[in-house]
Amino acid sequence: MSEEPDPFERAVEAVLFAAAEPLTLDAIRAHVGEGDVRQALDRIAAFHAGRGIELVRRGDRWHFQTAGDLAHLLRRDREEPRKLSRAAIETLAIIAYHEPVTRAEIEAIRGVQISKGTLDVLMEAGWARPAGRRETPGRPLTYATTPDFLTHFGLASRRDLPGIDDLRAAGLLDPIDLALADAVLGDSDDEEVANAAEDA
Amino acid sequence: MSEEPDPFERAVEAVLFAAAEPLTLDAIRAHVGEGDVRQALDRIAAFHAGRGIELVRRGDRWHFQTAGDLAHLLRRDREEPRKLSRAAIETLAIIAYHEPVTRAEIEAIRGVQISKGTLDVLMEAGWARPAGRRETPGRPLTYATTPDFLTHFGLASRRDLPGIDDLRAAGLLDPIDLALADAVLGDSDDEEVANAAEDA
Amino acid sequence: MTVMGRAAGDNPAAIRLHPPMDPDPDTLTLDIDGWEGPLDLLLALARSQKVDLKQISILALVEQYLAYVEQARALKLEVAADYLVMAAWLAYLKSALLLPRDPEVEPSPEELALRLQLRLERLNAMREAGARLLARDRLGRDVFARTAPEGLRTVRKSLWQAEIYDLIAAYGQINARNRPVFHVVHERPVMTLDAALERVSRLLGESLDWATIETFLPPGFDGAFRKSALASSFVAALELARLGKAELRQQSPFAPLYLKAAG
Repeated sequence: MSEEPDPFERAVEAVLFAAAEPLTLDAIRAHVGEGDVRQALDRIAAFHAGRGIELVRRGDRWHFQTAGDLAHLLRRDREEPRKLSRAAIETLAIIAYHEPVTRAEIEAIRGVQISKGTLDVLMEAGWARPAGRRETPGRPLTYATTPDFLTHFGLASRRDLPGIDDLRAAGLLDPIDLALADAVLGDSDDEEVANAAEDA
Repeated sequence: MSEEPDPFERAVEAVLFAAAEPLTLDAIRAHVGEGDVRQALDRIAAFHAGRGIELVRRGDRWHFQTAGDLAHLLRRDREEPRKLSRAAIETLAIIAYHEPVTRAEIEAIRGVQISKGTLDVLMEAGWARPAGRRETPGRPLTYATTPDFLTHFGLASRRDLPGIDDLRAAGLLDPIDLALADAVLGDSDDEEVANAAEDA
Repeated sequence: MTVMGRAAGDNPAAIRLHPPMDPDPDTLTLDIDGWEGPLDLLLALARSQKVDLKQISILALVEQYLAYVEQARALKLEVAADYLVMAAWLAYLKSALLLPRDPEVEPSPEELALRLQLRLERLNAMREAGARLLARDRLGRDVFARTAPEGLRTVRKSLWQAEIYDLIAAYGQINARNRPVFHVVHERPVMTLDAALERVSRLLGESLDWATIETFLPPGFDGAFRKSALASSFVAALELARLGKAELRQQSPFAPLYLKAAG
């Protein structure tokens, strides 16, 4: 700037900038001493007008703030890749194979309860959606997959999901848990009985 | 101001103004998007130059602060924000002027062992940090200053450390052995010149 | 360096003690505690010579230091070991500087003196640098950032990831977990109570003497079946005693249990 800033105006500007809250004329004066504070404020406001910082008046107090139309810049979205939890991926699989399916049905198939967050995550990911209510007592909500689900997993339609026979052929129905259990239990008849009871 | 402010410049100004800490170019860019951030910073700094608020560079980070000559209006209390011991001040100076520097080197310059709390205080203040190990026997840890050190002491970079050029020119930042060798060589300047003449 | 030049002219008696603030002996204790080691004390004494450290008389400095430590000890003040070590070293340096030079001794006393002077220069440089650093316009003391900035926020949005394999493998696992599991309980070798009752009452009739319960068990079995037979036979014996068909006798707990037909 070519013109030399007025010392008093500079002082008012600095005091307002460093203040923890909007200041009254008296509070400003307490810092900068005698001078025409009102006039200084007007000139400061004019200096900053239309820029990224503006001087605003709230009642009888003054303060600097970020220009209102730029508030959106102060918030920034960042996407972070995250892997689905085991509970979420199982729930998604059940929805995909059984849709439309209620929460109670999902729990019956999984054999464990699902937490509220699990379905939320799937809906946030854009892969599951509410799909109307079942006309049974209690009218429970059902869930189904979305077009995004098909896109993400590279499926033309749900019929492209491998069937039970395909899964068996691929060895996906021979889970490690049971194979391991068999190996361990082979030794002792008594234990096998106890474990079978637990499994049931 | 008569001229219309540049929208990108406004955006950079707003982000810097709203930030709770000094920002790097990358951090600014993350909020304002593509554009010549460096140029915008220079223009903003020029716009505010000489006023009550200044845009300053501290290391690779930028922030607004009140002008230094207005300290008397703003100083909230006469107390130092953090009263440092003589040992801490000397240790900080040694780290700043010699970094990266080992504990043993600090002790060699001061002629005493560093008491337990001294480095802790500097690290707690956020001015010093461990800076990797020196690849010499024992692999001693080295210490260096932090970006917050530059910010707190108002240094654009370590080159701005008071008197660092003079100290370097006087050899006062060199190890004593090097200075001793120089002193010895000083005596044999004539010989060197003679040899150089022969070589030529 | 003026080590040798000044040494001859200096009168040791003229060297005065220079505590940093107050020469009053009572405060000397505080002074010696206030030094940050022998080098710090040496630097303060050197500055009292009021010349550039490059021009300092090391010999005079040595005298000053030794006099200072001597006085502290004369006042029966406790002098820390490192100050005494430095005093001994300086006394050696002094004699080496004053005596005719022995060319065999390395490093030379001049080099030692130079080394000391260089150390003092370096400490002094850092002390001054620290003072200048602290005198700068410091953020939060002299210059201020905004006290209440709006702040910048980064909103993290999760980009969920899963592969088709994860999906179908998960479904396979659920299925495997929930497939009906059939269990066949192996037939276990046991002796029923009925069988035991029949056997014990039949054998009781064959003998009139006391006999241990073990003799009533089916011969030739071990392990689980024998245990089962023992348990069943014991219950059968109790039942027969209740019906008045048998008598039981045992000397003490865990002693052999004897049976015979009732009366």
